[in-house]
Amino acid sequence: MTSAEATAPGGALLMLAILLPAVGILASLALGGRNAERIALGSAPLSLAISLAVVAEVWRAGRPIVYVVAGFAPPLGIALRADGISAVMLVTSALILPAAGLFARAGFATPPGAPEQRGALAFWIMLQAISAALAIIFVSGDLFNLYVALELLTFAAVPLVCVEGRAETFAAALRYLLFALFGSIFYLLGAALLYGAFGTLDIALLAERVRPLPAVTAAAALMTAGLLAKTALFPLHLWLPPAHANAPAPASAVLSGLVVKGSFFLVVRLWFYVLPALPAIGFDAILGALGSAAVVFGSALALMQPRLKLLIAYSTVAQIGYLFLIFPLGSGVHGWTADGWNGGLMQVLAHAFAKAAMFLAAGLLYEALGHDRIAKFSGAARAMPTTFLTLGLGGLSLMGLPPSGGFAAKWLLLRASVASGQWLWALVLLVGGLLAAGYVYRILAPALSSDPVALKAPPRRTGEAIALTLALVAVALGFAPDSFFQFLDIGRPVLATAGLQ
Amino acid sequence: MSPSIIAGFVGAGLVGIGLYALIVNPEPLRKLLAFNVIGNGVFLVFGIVSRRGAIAGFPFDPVPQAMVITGIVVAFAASALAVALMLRLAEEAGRVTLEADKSTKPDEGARSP
Amino acid sequence: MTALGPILLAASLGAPTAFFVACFFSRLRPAALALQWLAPIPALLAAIAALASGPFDLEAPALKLILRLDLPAALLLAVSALLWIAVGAGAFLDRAERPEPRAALCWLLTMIGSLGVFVADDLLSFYLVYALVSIPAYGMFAFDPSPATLRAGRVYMAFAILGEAFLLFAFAMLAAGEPHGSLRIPDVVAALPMSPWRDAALALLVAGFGAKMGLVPLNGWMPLSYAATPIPAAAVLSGAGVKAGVIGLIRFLPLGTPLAGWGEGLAAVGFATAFYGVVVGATQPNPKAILAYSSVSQMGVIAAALGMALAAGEARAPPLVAFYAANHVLVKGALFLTVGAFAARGTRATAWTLLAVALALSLAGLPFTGGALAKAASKPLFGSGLAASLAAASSAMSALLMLRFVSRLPHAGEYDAAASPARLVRAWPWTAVGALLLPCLLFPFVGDLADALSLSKLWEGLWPVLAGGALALGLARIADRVPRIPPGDTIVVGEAAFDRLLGLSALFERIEAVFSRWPAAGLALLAIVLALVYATPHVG
Amino acid sequence: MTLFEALDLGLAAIVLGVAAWTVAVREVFSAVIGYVAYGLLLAIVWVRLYAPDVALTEAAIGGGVTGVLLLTASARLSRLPAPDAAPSAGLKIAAAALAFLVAGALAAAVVYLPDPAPSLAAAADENLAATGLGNAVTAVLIAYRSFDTMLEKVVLVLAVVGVWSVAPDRVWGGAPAALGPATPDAALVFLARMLAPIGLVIGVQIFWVGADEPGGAFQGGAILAAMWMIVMMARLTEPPRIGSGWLRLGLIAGPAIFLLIGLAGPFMAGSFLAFPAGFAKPLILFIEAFMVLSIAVTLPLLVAGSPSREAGE
Repeated sequence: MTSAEATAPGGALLMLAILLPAVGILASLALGGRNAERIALGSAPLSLAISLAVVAEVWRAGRPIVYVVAGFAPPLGIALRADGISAVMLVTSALILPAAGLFARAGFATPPGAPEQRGALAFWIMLQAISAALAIIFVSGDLFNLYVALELLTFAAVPLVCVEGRAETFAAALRYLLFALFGSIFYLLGAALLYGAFGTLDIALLAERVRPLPAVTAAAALMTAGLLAKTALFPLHLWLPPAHANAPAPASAVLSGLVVKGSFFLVVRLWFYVLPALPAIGFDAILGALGSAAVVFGSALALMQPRLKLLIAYSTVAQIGYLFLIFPLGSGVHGWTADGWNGGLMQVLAHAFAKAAMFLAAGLLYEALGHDRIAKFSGAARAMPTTFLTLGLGGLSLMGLPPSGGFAAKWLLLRASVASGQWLWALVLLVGGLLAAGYVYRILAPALSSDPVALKAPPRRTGEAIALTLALVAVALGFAPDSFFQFLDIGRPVLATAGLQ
Repeated sequence: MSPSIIAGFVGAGLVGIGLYALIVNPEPLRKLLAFNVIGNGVFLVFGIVSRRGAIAGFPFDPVPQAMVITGIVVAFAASALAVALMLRLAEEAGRVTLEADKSTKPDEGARSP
Repeated sequence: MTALGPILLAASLGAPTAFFVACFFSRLRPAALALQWLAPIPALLAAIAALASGPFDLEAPALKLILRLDLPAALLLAVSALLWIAVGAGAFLDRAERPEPRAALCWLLTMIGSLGVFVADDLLSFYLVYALVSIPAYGMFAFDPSPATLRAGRVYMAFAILGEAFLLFAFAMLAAGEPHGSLRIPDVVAALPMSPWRDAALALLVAGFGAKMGLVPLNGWMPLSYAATPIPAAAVLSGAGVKAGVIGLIRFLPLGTPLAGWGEGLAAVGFATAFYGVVVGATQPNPKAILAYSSVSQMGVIAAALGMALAAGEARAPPLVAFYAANHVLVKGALFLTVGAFAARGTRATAWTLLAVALALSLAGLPFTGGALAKAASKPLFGSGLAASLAAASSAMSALLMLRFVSRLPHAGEYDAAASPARLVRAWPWTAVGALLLPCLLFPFVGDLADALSLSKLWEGLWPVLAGGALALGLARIADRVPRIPPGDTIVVGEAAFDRLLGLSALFERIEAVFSRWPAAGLALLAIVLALVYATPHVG
Repeated sequence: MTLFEALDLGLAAIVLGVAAWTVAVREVFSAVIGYVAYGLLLAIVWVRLYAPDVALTEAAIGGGVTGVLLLTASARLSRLPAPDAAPSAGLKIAAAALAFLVAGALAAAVVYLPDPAPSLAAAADENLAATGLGNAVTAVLIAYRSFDTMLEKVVLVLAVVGVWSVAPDRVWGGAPAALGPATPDAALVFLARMLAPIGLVIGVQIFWVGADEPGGAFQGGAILAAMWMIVMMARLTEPPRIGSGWLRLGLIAGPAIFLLIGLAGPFMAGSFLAFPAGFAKPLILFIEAFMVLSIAVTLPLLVAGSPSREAGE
């Protein structure tokens, strides 16, 4: 890759993936009322089609596809690039966002003829903004452009937390916003230093130019730490449980399933794509250790939560921890690197679908029972079998039992840690699985008993179907064929590193 | 000492001052102020980078300056959103705090979509 | 046969899966539930085909599935499928007595797993079916909200999940130790003796499968669960389900290569379990708990036999051990039905009692029963030294325990979950006779029937039974002075340890209290920046 | 030490001192006042760094609009009880130590940036002709990295929706609270009447010259926004209803026109957001005109905050 890089066939798809929701935001605000919902849901199939077309193009080309924006190639201009992981993440977001949207129609629909409603307009606009921000995060090749996208993501996510307008949701949203700003300013500072050292923020050009300098060290540390704050990696998770547990169910599904993956994706981009030339042994150890602490700590706290949504939120804290095992297990050039890399990415996908399904199911339970106290779930599974099946299948993936994406991820990570002799991570994976089994058992066991239960409202059939579908995708990921992992590898800069060593 | 080195120390100093305030000041509005101070420090770093990029006939590199302008706008938008949240929280809860208490948990009586 | 075999193999998993899927369509559900006892028929046919024509396998790369049926697996698959069919028919044919749909779904899932463990031939498929035979079984007994059942369910689940974790870790080591990246069980096991992770992997394998078999000290869940389980479920779980652990050890122990230390160690654990099960079982009043301890004891004998084979590098062990286990499948299944039959009839009819005694003593090797053949099959593995004496002694102890069981049978109706569907009660004599005689049909595949029926062999089988009878008479005299050991024995220790572990929750809450405050989180963020600066190399 | 160096050092000391005072002072209100002063000082620093465009932006946003935003907020929040106890001395020391270390690492990283410094100045200069612009910063914003700028405008729109979305349901569609007191200071009213027309002219002028001289759409728009805010603070006009269709059109006009012309790019110039040769400058000015409008509408709305009066009031 050089500065003379040119737009690839199909590259315009990347731009479309971003512009479609961007146009949607503007149109939704201008037209207002019911139109926001119509635009958000109407554009969803298009969005999915675009992301599938990106997958097809990347698969066909066998290497990343590029789009040079505005005709100015990097370093002066901005290029978009989609590799295997970008394409897969685009599809993931194009599946989960409409699922949450369809689910949310029950709570955020504007009746025909009714005046515009606050919650509805905000929800549908923010949903599209998340779509746009994630699309940029997945395909942009410029670190400053990514900064703007990160902020866009935050500004879209924060109002979703408090869209119900209760005092505690405002507190949670404010906490989220301020801590996220704390994180993004560090990211921006790192970007400034990188530009100062190399005169570009283009990922491909930086990868060629990066060499060990004080500015690079400082930039790497600042950007990583800032992104960790936005990903809520332990001990920087203070904002996540209140925000994710207080948001309405479809918003929680998006926040937990997708939004935290956005900043994680950038940590991966930073270390595997921008800085692969840096030997990062100590760095890997720190991220692995923090991830391990998150697994144990988050799972243990999930075990103690009295309410379902908080339990699921702390489970997210734990599952985020697994993601960071990709750094000690997926970096370098070893026989086991591919397993670690694939396992980490599979965990991203499996958790996205499983957690979104579980938050939606929690929302359905809340509607039907009027509460989400786990102790009072006795017998509920007989009244709402589909909802609990969803929780069970999602839980299956969280525990890492087969068949599920969670199992595939755990198996690959475990193999990598055994083969690399890094026993600590293997132990963390196993202990985390046991603790996850504990908290999933806590949800399901009382619910499965034959006690009588009274529902306040019958469960929504469509809602149940949407949640179950997401859970089934999480399960189906366990059957991902080898070609899927080959696709994930497209554009992974391992060969460049191999040349260096 | 060149202006850019001096500005470098000012930038680093502002970041340090802002970080300290962001951590120890309990009031959210003061935290927001601190965030803006850090932001200014960061922008100054961009400014130094721009100034260092001077070439013959061009006293600065325009790209970092453009980034600063974008950054200032984004930071302002963040401040506006944070202020709106604080004012609304004050209206609803009678106080504005970032420390979690037990009420920040969903329970019966709360509306759900 | 070569073409038919793989098709039957696929159908042996496909048929139960199809029934399971059909349950999710409301129009098909009634029929699927009523007829689900037919689901294991392809498995039975596949097993017969394999017995008749030798092993065959099936690869389905799209599903990442490799199946294989060889002699040991075919023996176990045949009897397990029969048990699932017989008990399933009895439990599901009557609409009124059928388990509720959720339990029935769990029944089907467990069936898939139970049949699957005998045919799965790669690590991932095996792990999947092993999880199926372990985890959904929870739903076959634990939906009842009584505290005892809830406790049994909790303990069962804890052991199941712990066993899964052990095995997953072991499988990861097996996979890492195989140089060519193959996940087939024979390949990874062949590479195991040379693997750098050999000892850790073996320890985890024994712990994982041992938890399923109830080897001491991982035995506590068995009596608790079986005491709480309805008769039909207990029959299939104790008969077929537990054999997942046996086939696991048979498949995963590198039996062709002598491994010093490991064989002796496993044998020691096995014998300890064999005697421990009898001693604790003899103190139990509940006939179902006695049967559970008998299972513990019998699985101990199997572990001991495998241990001896491992120590000797005995590659012929798998079919012999499998036959021993196959006999246990039939007899233990029939014995649980016996409890149900006696609980329902409360009868003293001599013929019934005699049949029950014969069935019970089959486990001790009573001549002219399948048990005698099982002893004959396992005998070569124990050789002629201390191990042979211990094996004979364990037979005597089994006789003692089983006589104790028969003596408690009239009280069967006093305990919860002892009721059995009427159909199973009516058919009990036939199932009992079948369990006694069927092994004779299978024995020719592993040994010489005429030799096993010779006079000397008959005496070898008879004296431990007589000795056990004498012991039983002695025990009957001191019966009221025997201390009562709570069912689940060591589990009390485990639960206490678990409670102490819960004390850690206070620690985690303190950590959360610290880091959920802004200043601490802010400081942590700065500390992370500095740590990363420190850890990342600068100026070279 | 030359005079300039001494002045620079003095300026640096003052900026740091004011920043420290802002952080340390007891009352929030004083802190905000300090912050405004500090924003203006920073503008001078930017001038010294040869960044007049940034200086203009910093003065308009950092000193001006953000100042008004924070002042209004502090006035409304000052009536509340103090939320939390101040942190312990140990914590303060730890925070100071870590903040100092991070700042030190940052300073080291800046001082040891490689020489000669990499720069895109030459590349920016070379391509300037193609855009027809004279101001390279404007060229970066509207041509080379126009994608960033477009996104930034979407961020602004999103921030407006976010700010509105925290309102109570019943006031949705209504207007934000008035920016000034019920009876505004007579001097302020006079100032507003005098300043607004002049500001209008200056704002448009800054936008217009921005193509070649320091200035541009954002700076011009910000000055117009400030004028509208002064007029609102003097209660010469009131914040508009958020349900108004015109208002919304004004909000999205800038990014929407930018997007539309960007979408025409592939057909006219081979790429999204690219301009056909020869038409670059008129198209850029066309886009910028709408952006000025949107910025002038957006910034005051962000300062005015959530609606608080029902639509009928």
